[in-house]
Amino acid sequence: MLDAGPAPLVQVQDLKMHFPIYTGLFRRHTGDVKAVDGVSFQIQAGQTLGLVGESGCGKSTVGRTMLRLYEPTAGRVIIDGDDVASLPPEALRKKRPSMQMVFQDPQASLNPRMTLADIVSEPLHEHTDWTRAQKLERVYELMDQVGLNRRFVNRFPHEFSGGQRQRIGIARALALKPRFIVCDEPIAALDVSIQAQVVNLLEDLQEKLGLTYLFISHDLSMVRHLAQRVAVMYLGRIAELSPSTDLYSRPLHPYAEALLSAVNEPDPELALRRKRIILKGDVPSPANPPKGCNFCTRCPKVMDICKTVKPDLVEVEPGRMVACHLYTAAGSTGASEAPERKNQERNQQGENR
Amino acid sequence: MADLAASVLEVRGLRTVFRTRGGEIHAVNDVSFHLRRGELLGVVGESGSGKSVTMMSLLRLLPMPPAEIRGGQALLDGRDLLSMSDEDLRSVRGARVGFVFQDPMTSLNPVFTLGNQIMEPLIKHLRMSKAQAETRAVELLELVGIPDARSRLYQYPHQFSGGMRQRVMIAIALACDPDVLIADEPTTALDVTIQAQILELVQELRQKLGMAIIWITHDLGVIAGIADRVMVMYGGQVVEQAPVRELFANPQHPYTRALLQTIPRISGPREARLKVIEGQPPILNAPLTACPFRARCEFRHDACDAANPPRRAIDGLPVGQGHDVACHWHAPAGREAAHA
Amino acid sequence: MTDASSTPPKPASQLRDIWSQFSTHKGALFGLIVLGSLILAVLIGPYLWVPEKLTVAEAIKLKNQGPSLRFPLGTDQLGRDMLYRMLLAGRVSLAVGLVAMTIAIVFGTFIGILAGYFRRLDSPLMRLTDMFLALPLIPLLLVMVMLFRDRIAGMIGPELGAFTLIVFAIGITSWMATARIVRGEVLTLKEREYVLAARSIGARPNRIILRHILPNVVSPVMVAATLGVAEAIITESVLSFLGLGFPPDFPTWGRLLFDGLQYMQVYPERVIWPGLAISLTVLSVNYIGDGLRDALDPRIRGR
Amino acid sequence: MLTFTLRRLLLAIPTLLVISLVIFLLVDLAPGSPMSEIPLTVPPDVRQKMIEALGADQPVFVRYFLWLRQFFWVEPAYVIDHWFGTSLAAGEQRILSWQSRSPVFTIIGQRLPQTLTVIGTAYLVGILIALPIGIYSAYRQYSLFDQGGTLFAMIGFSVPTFFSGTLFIIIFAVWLGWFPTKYDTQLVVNDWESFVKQVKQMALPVMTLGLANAAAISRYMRSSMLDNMTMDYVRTARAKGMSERTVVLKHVLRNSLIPVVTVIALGIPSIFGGAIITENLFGVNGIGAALIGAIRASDLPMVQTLAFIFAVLIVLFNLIADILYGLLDPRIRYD
Amino acid sequence: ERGADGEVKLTFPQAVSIMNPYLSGGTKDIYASSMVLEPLAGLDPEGVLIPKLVTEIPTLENGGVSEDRTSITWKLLPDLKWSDGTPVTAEDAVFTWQYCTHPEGGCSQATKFEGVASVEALDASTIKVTFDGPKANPYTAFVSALSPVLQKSQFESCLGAAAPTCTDANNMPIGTGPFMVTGFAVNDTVSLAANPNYRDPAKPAFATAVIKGGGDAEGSARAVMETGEFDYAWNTQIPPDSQAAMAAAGKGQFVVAFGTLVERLETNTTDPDPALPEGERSTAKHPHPILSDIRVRTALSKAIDRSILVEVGYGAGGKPTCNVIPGPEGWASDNDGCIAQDMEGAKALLDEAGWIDTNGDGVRDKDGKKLKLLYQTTVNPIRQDFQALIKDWWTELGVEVELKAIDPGVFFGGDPGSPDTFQKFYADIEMYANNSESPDPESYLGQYQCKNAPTPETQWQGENINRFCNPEYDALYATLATTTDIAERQAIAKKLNDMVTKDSMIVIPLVHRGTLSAHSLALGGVQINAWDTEMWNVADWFRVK
Ligand SMILES: Nc1ncnc2c1ncn2[C@@H]1O[C@H](COP(=O)(O)OP(=O)(O)OP(=O)(O)O)[C@@H](O)[C@H]1O
Ligand SMILES: Nc1ncnc2c1ncn2[C@@H]1O[C@H](COP(=O)(O)OP(=O)(O)OP(=O)(O)O)[C@@H](O)[C@H]1O
Ligand SMILES: [Mg+2]
Ligand SMILES: [Mg+2]
Repeated sequence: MLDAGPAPLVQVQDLKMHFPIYTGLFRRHTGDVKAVDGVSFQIQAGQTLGLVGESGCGKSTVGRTMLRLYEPTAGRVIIDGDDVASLPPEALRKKRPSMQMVFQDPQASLNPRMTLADIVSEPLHEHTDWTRAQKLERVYELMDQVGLNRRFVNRFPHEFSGGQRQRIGIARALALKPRFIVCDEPIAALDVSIQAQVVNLLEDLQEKLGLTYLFISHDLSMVRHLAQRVAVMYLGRIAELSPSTDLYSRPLHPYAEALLSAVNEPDPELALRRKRIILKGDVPSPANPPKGCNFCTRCPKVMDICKTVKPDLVEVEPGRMVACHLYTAAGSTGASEAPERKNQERNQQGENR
Repeated sequence: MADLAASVLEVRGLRTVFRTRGGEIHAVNDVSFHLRRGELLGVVGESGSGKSVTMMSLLRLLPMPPAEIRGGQALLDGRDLLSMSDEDLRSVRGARVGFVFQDPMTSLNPVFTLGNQIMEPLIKHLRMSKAQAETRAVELLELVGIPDARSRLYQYPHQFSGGMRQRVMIAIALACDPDVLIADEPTTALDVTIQAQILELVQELRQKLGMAIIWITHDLGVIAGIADRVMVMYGGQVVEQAPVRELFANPQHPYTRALLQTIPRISGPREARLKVIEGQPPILNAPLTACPFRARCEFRHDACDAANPPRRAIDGLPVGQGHDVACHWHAPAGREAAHA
Repeated sequence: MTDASSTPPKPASQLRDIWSQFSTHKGALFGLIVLGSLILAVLIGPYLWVPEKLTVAEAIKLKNQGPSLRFPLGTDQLGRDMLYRMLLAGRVSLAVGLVAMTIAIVFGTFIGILAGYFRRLDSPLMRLTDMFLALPLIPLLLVMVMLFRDRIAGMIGPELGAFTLIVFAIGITSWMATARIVRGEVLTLKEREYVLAARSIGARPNRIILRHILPNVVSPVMVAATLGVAEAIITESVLSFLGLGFPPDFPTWGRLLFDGLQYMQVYPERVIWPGLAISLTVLSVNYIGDGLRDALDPRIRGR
Repeated sequence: MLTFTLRRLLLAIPTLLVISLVIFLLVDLAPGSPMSEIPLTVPPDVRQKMIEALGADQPVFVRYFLWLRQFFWVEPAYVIDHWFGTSLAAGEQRILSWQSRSPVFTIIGQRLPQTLTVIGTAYLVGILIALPIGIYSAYRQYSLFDQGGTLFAMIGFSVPTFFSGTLFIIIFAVWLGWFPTKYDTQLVVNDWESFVKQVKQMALPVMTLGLANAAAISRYMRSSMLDNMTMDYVRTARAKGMSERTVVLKHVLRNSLIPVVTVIALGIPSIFGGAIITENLFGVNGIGAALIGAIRASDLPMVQTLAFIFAVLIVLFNLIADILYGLLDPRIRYD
Repeated sequence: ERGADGEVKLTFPQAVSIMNPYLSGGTKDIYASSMVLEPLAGLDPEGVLIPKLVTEIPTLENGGVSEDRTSITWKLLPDLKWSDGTPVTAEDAVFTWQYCTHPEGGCSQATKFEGVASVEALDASTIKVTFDGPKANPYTAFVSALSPVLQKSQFESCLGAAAPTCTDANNMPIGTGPFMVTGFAVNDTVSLAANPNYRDPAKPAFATAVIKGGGDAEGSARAVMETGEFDYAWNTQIPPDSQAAMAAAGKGQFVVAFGTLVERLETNTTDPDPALPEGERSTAKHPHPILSDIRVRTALSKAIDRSILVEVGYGAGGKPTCNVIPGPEGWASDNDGCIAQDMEGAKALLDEAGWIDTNGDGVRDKDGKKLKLLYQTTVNPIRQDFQALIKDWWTELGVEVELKAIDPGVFFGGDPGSPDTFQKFYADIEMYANNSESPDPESYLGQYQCKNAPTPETQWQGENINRFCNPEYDALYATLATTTDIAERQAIAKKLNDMVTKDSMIVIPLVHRGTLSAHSLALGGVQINAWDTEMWNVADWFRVK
């Protein structure tokens, strides 16, 4: 699964996105919100990378910066051979059809004053010089593809259900036949029964069109369902990047562990048996992250070194990358011992239920 | 855990409609349920099924017009909330029934300090002095797990994270030690770690204060974790109602079954494909004369078009007490069937 | 759900939709009817209601008459038929009010959008707005008239020249409020997710502004427009009063109102007619604006 | 907040300098001369002498820099001398009005009290009328009261003050004889009787202007209230068992006032700018009347100084409005 | 008895700017200051000289005026005191002369001292004014409210360039008049109190006086006639209908005084065509293509019914006239040929001049050129009514008329940069009013000399608006300046008047206007005066009980 393709379609190298903070009399640049602070990963063509993490950890920013909706502070984003992060404006515009985005809130990402036809054909207006009829034909085709009734062309976004709205968003993203789509929490705002529809649709499309996804979500079970590999983010950095089966069965990073333990199982029997790690302490501000490991303020297994030295994301097991001193400190051999130690310490700082 | 005999809240035959320019919307149709002291009743159902409207109707919190309560009773310790005077109702709101709304981001007034907003009901209902109210407000904030509560009292909502705001909303709802707490999707907008913190808190409070809770959510995982009893709503009515284990083990209504199947799991084998409930939710522009779920139901038959099925008990207990369902179809019993 | 067999509809004209929603708004219809009849009246009225030809001496004997069959709105201090003058005046006033308001709104919206959308333009444009707010209006108008009146009059004749100049002068001195409001709206609108979505598909700024931002600032602009009409009509009368407006034999509602003031006590109807006309215009524009705002919002439409 | 304020104030200086130059050139370029009020019987050569005596024949930039110097150095020095008995401004020429040969600031000083009391009161009265109307209109949207409020506002907008003012004079002064039509600027309020007199003479101009102000503000208030009425926190307040009074007058009002207060603040410079027509009509010789008189007489130093002070006020109140926004709305921070 | 009648309240539609008439030409300022500052002699309502600060009017007969008319000697009243109690001396008059003739002072009454070679104090109470040649009318300096005597000690430091800086002196001058200034709010209110040192111990009857300025004629009139808030309102020019309505309230009365103010049409004898290059437009280089013909000018005059104009605009405050000098008696020509409207005669004249409506569009034409005129005036309701009426008559005559109204500040401002000044006259016809400031119209008639035509070279300054140029007129005018015999002077003046009116129709006089003022019925002693300030006898005003 890991080595699905020889050359990855998407490569992100040390991506940084700092939002400047200006203060003082002359609006001096006095600091940055380090929303994304050195993130690297790659996605093979036709695969899905899941990106999870708590609210505000920088997931959306990663997605948006990759598509140059924000100007990245540093780093490279190579999509299909071009470094998107440094393309000149016109070339970037030309590049856009190959990379698209599905937004978190289907309501907010659709202009309430435009009809479905307008919305879906907008990319066509920008990037093709087709006739009206051709465009309309393509719109219908897309509607069929995402499962929207052709009779809905003249409806406005508010006349659709949430799931249908998200389909419109997907149809818009598909209009120019992209190869790579960033799905920024495409299901977070939806009803459970509709979530499944959208996820299935994404899967079907991937199969049919060979799409590559970056799937951002905080719904861990959905990510597990969709993604081959998963990156867990915390405060602008990747804490762990592992194949999803490995991650879900045996998370390595303490934060990934806490995150997974917090998921509720829809089964009363299981729910009773599950052990949750409830994190204590406040989430630090991304404008002023802790000096060492980002997670050291809340980590149940914090060590002294965590407070001073930033751990690097290193491969601790084949295909599994973790940024944690528990593993790096011990070197590659220590990796296998770590889980044991983890279990012993659980009762000391994390709360066990 | 629950005392079977005493119900704090009893709702009978509630009907709420919205009059809009495009005609009437029958959002709540003949909803009846009850809530026992100390019990946590989970309410699930798809978006637009009338969960929020039902609960807001109880306290007449809907904007009227366009909303109109067409009938029913909501007895709080025997007194009907729907017919009492505005003045009496105000003394119930916040004092005996606490309400936590769906969206924590907008439910707090952005221009008043939290202290002010927490103290308001204390001063009004418990006639506390300002100093007393302040002490109590600090207690409440500590109760919901906000550190450094005293200085937080003078902060504004935007200075709090979403999870903290939700906790503040809970603190406000709890301020006067209400008998009933209605929580409308309090954790939907939050991410899992914060959600976990809040669930933790609610369980703790329930044990400490012994109040009854109605918990609305989409997340069956949450229900599974904390509810005593579950009520499933669809198309503005209650379609199934059962103790939590019973419901997960033996879902009766096709909607409930479908719902349980759509959710991917965090453990166990990965589903090849998620189950979906095909079709659209019903348009509630007229009183129901047939089963609202019939268009999407895999077990649909003639009876479904002929009449809206009444709720019937399936375990011998009276309707509302044990497991009941509103469906013409009789499901085979057992957990396996649910996961078929 | 997908029903491919039925023939899908063509994208429909939104205009009809907008109209059908508009026509259900009672106030808007009232406004449209009133404004429509006012416009119709001033356009064709002067052809239908031609006052009798009187010599000066005859007319003077008939001065300051009250309403009668012969003079439905009475006569003025020179014995001229007030109805006829009101109709003629309406042409100018309505045209000035509507056109000047349009100029102010268009210009204000333009500046507001530029300032709101392009960070770099924000500060300079807002300072420009401050400056226009701070400039004393009358010297500004005096200068404009001095510099341009004869030139424009030479090009397109004194009356059209005066019209162009006045409309332009009023427009150019009353766009600031609109610009401020629009800028504020745009600042929040441009952070909307659908604007981001448009950028992600590679839409150019002009398209984003036209399709995504502009339609969403209608509502505040409508309010400004309503106020703009009234202001333009009144400003015109002040301009005429200062000798910067139309030639003196060119009645306008504002001028009739102003002239009538001297006679208010003796012949109150002299001020009532033009006052009524201005108020009706403003009121109807207000209601039309309300209706239009609702009609343009698809979320309200169809409900 | 403080740094924000300081930064804006610093930025305001170049802005204001540009504005002052533009005003100067504009006023200078405008046709008309300080001699227009002089009777035709005064022959041209005498007029020419008079213009020379005013210094009005100097090149425009000489006059501009003279004015700058007088405004920013001589006048402040004069004030300092006045307070501390120093003699910084000794022998320096203050800004003199061409029309009256009096120092412009003396004239402004004489006129400010009238302007502030009359126009300020009118503004206040307008607000006090407008707020309840706006609030109640929104609370009972589409009720009879609301429709009436709309009509009132529209009439308030569309009826110019010269019309309403004259109407009030005829009704209240001529027919009823309740109030005087001419404002006595020399009246000193020192006992009950003179106070009553003051109130009476303020009645008509205040009514005229108040009507116009109330109309606009009530509309803002109404739409702002409507926006906030449907907010979630209103429901929260109701769910807490708060009375309608508390809900509307505390929770909704406080939020609705944020934009309205800034609108009100932005309108304040217009108080100083005076209400030209109203002041003229009632003989309230305030700043507005001074400005229009000076413009008519092409009294450049006077026009320039007033217009510049007005510009300062506009820039200042824009800043104040922004700051108020920040104070009223805890979500907004400026640093 | 002095001060027995309380307060007298006056209102002016234009507020008082300054109390020093030498620094302002504004009538409002001159009238207000005349209650405080006094000249040596004034004029009564008949235009006759009356002594003010002097024992008698100097004449040839009593030897006050020298035989050769090169000097005049005034004798001050004995024991005359300034309001601050110091004696008035001849030195004050000498100083006043120096003050006004200082080259940097910008004195607005400099003409009053024109031709004055020196002013000397022969002794403490004798003032000798010497002219630089024989002066036909020696009563200019120190006569009428335009040239009062200033107190030397107060104004000593205010000579020349320093004049405008003496704010206190300019606003609160010390005078000899019945009142003295106690408070001055610029462009607003003047507060006055009876002068304790006034020469007549029984006067004035009022203890205090107030002049409130601002508003409009309408409001001033109303404050006297309807609400009774004020006792006297100067310049209440309102429509005749309103006059009648206000008078009906029974609180006050309108009074009118006729001087020499004439509302007239000025014809442009030069071509104002915008197509001409700047600098040649409206100059003698190009005669007017239409108005150069006297028949056209005459026809335009004949078509007008002046009595209707009076009825519409002025009522009792105006009379039809055909003269630029309509008074006083003796100086006015008996020319009244234009009073009766003669439309047919006018048409015939145009026909004769070759202006015929060839294409039947109602507008006469000649050689393919339409008879079209641009007619401008200032913004003023009455003038706009006049414009409308005259346009009607001229349209009937077959003349196309375009109207224009200009802000008075611009029209009379004389800004050479503006195209709209009356001197530039970028129009065919313009209408305004002008008058002679003294009963003797010598300087007034001087306007029409060739050399006074405004041209680009003179920065468009000049009083000969019509660019009228008639050597005969100039020659006759020259004799007027040297003629001393009154009857002879009057004859010449009439002749000159006729030369610009009925003989040439360069000026088309319309209405002889009076100044209309209003006073409360409770105010006694008011005698309105067109030749001097209306407050000339304010010392005699009293409260009617
Ligand atoms: N335009 C911006 N200017 C300044 N800070 C920003 C901006 N956009 C995002 N941030 C900050 O960057 C951090 C990361 O934000 P981001 O939206 O990427 O979080 P997220 O992981 O997507 O959270 P969520 O799950 O709530 O969507 C946050 O602290 C946010 O406040
Ligand atoms: N103000 C309103 N006007 C008209 N219809 C309304 C209004 N509020 C709610 N409804 C309708 O009432 C029905 C029930 O809505 P309700 O908010 O109770 O759903 P819900 O079950 O709470 O859904 P969700 O899970 O999305 O919160 C919906 O069909 C909705 O469209
Ligand atoms: Mg996000
Ligand atoms: Mg809900």
